[in-house]
Amino acid sequence: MALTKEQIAQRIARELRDGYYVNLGIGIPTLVANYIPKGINVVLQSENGLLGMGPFPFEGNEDPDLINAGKQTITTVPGSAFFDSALSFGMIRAGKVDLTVLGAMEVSEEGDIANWKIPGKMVKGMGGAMDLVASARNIIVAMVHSNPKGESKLLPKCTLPLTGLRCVKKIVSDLAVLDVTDQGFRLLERAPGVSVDEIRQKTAGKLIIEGEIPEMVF
Amino acid sequence: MALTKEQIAQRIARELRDGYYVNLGIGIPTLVANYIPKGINVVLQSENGLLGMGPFPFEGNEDPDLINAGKQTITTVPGSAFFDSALSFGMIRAGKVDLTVLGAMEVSEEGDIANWKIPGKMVKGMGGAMDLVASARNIIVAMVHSNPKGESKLLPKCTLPLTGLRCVKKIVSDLAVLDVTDQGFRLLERAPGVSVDEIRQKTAGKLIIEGEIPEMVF
Amino acid sequence: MNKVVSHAAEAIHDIRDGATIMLGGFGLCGIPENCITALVSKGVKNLTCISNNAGVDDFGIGLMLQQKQVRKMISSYVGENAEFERQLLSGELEVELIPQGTLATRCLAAGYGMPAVFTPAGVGTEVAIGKETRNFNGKDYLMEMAFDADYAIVKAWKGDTEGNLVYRETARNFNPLMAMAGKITIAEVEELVPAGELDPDHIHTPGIYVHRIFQGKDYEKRIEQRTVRKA
Amino acid sequence: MNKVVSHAAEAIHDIRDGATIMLGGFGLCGIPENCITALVSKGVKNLTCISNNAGVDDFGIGLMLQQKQVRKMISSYVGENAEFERQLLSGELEVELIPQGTLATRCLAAGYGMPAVFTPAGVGTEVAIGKETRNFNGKDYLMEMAFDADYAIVKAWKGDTEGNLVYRETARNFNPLMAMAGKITIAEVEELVPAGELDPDHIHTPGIYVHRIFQGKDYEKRIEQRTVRKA
Repeated sequence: MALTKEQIAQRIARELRDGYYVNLGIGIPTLVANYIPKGINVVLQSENGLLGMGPFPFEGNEDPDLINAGKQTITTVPGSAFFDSALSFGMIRAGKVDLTVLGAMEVSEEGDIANWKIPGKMVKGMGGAMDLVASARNIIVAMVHSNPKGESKLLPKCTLPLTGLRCVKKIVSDLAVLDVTDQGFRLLERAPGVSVDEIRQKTAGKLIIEGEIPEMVF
Repeated sequence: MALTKEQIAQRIARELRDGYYVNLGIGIPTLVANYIPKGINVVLQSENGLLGMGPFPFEGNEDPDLINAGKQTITTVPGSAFFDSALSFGMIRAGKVDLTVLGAMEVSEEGDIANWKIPGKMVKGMGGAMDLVASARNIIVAMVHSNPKGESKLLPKCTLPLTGLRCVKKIVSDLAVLDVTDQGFRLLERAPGVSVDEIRQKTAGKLIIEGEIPEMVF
Repeated sequence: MNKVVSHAAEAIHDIRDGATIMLGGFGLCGIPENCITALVSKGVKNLTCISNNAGVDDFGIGLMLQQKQVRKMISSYVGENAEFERQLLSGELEVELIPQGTLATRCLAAGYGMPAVFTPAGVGTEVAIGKETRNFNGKDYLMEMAFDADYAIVKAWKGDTEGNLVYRETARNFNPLMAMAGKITIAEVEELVPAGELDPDHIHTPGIYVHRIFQGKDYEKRIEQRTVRKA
Repeated sequence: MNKVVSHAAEAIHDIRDGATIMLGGFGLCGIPENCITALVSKGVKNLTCISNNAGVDDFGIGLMLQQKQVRKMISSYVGENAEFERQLLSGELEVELIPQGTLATRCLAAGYGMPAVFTPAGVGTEVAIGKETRNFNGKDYLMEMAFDADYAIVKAWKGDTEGNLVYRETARNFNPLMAMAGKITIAEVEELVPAGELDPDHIHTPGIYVHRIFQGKDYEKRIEQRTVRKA
């Protein structure tokens, strides 16, 4: 069984370490905040200018001055700090954010990522994605392994316009967990009930399979 | 009669315009604050991180956290703001400070300035002087026309290590007010009782004298 | 010298057709609502607008787009605006997309008098086309130029008569950066106080960067994505 | 993860001989007094210190100079220190003089992940020797590199357990810049409060930049130039 979005988020949450500063992109990455393991304290960064992002407000407590990078109303946790957008991307560029989680349309076996533009469609802009992928020390991509037509999104080379070069370190897809290495995608774990063969079939880029590949447990 | 230090400061103060942001260097420039013309409001910048510097505190009110660039205890005026040293030099570099007044050991007819280092003597450092002279839009130098040996300090070329190139716009010395132009020092005013001849004699750099040169009035 | 003007129309009175204007805000958060309304009323045209987003159809910069006042938009994300899309596809509107951090840093560079800055954002992408790439310590960076804008229009929470500004929460975003970057900077504030009322340790934008200031009115502060959790 | 340590000795425990250390402060204003005392007690040697000034003979970095702990000083102004002069003339101490704004901006660059910045300070002077000069819009600038320091040691007025810092008056100076620039940043504060007590709109240094924090004690806050006016 392929992982649900929630399970992808849950699996990514296991990568969190105590004391991490984390930037979570829009979509599946946002869900990671719901699965932070007990005993682990992470601080969420929102690139519009906040460290210490909390959950959505209770109804009636929405504050128009307090939003996240997805323009959603949010709250803060104790010990939060506000700052301007230059400092926000400055701390990202300086490698102070320990982990960035974001979605992708395509990832190449060299770690290139495409997630901002589809030729022929209205281009909305890259927002902070190019800054994040070029600057973050550690990037995990949350994505589905294949597009609706069944074509692999883990490719030898990206076909879509790039967001960044050689920056993705790890992928958690609906089928597998993979590291991006100098030799290609290294398969680390597979979704419950998903065979190595299926992953091999659905990964167009170079795939490294060594030894027994454990099944994820939820 | 050559001007006193106070008169040099007083003459420079006449260059102030309402709304100016002004950085005053150590020494004679500091005295300019005592002669701000009535009806004119200027804001003093101290490059260690303050806009809105006030006078020295009354005895007993000294605050060790509140000093100027000369490390003297000071006060603030209403509407002041504190900031870090990068923003302080940022606003100088961006041309937001309207006028910088500083001292000099030598000025060349092209507007070069030397005021930080004497070969053979212990070098204390340039502090913010190089940033100020390279960045300020409008620099007035307060200086004495000749050194104690009677040698001119307004030269064709500086002999001391430079602080900055082609940056001085105006000089108020103990003998004269001069603009630094593409053609050299242009004599604008002379100190009371000081002859044009004396100024000519004591100015080693190219001196432009056109028409009647008025005497300063105090 | 008095920086205080009485209302938005006075603050923007000298903005002419063809001007380059920075507008603070992220999404609809912290946008200069009063000045946008005044710009629409004034009908000034052919503007180049530098702003992280382009508003929505009926709010923010979207109101200026409706009146076809904008010739070129320089933004990082312009997704929430159907009229924007129509004008873009019809060729009436030009758009230059810039990574968000690059947009912020090019404002910072202008405010700090730095002609150019280096950022890795966009290396190897179409954003890098025509730009100098330079390697430092084994990593590639693009050289990006400081912005050069005629006006910056920002929104702060509080301001004083010296032009000092304080922002609230994430409504800060691009506002202090653009305030530093404009040749003429106009600030609208929710509350204008006499000089001396703001704590000098808490100023986000020192008044030296602000040329005109006024107390705005009737702030709508529209919420773009209202998200809540169950009690 | 707990950033709070109990005292200066614990905060600096892993600083080794030969380390590069940034120390905040301007003159004797806003200097990390507790950490300096701890560095003297520890006796760590052969340090490269980046600090705007070098203290006075018997206070601030001067205390470290007395113990001959500093191999190289990177500063903008070092004038108030006779022992400094003696070591410099005898060749025991190396000094690199940097314009004050360049010093500040090279810290900023490190904190913002910018490998290099451009400044006109020092163009045409001996400071420019060996540096790339580049013309933008008719004006020459030097390319100056971001600092790369093992530790930054700063002093703030208040701090919280998340490492957020607030400075007071002109004791801010280089402290927030160096706090951003260190690979490991140590902050000593006059008052350490629980997370949530500082207003998030008033934070000068977000905690992400701070690795260790403690409440200092016995601050002397010596005044270098006591100037007063008559009542």
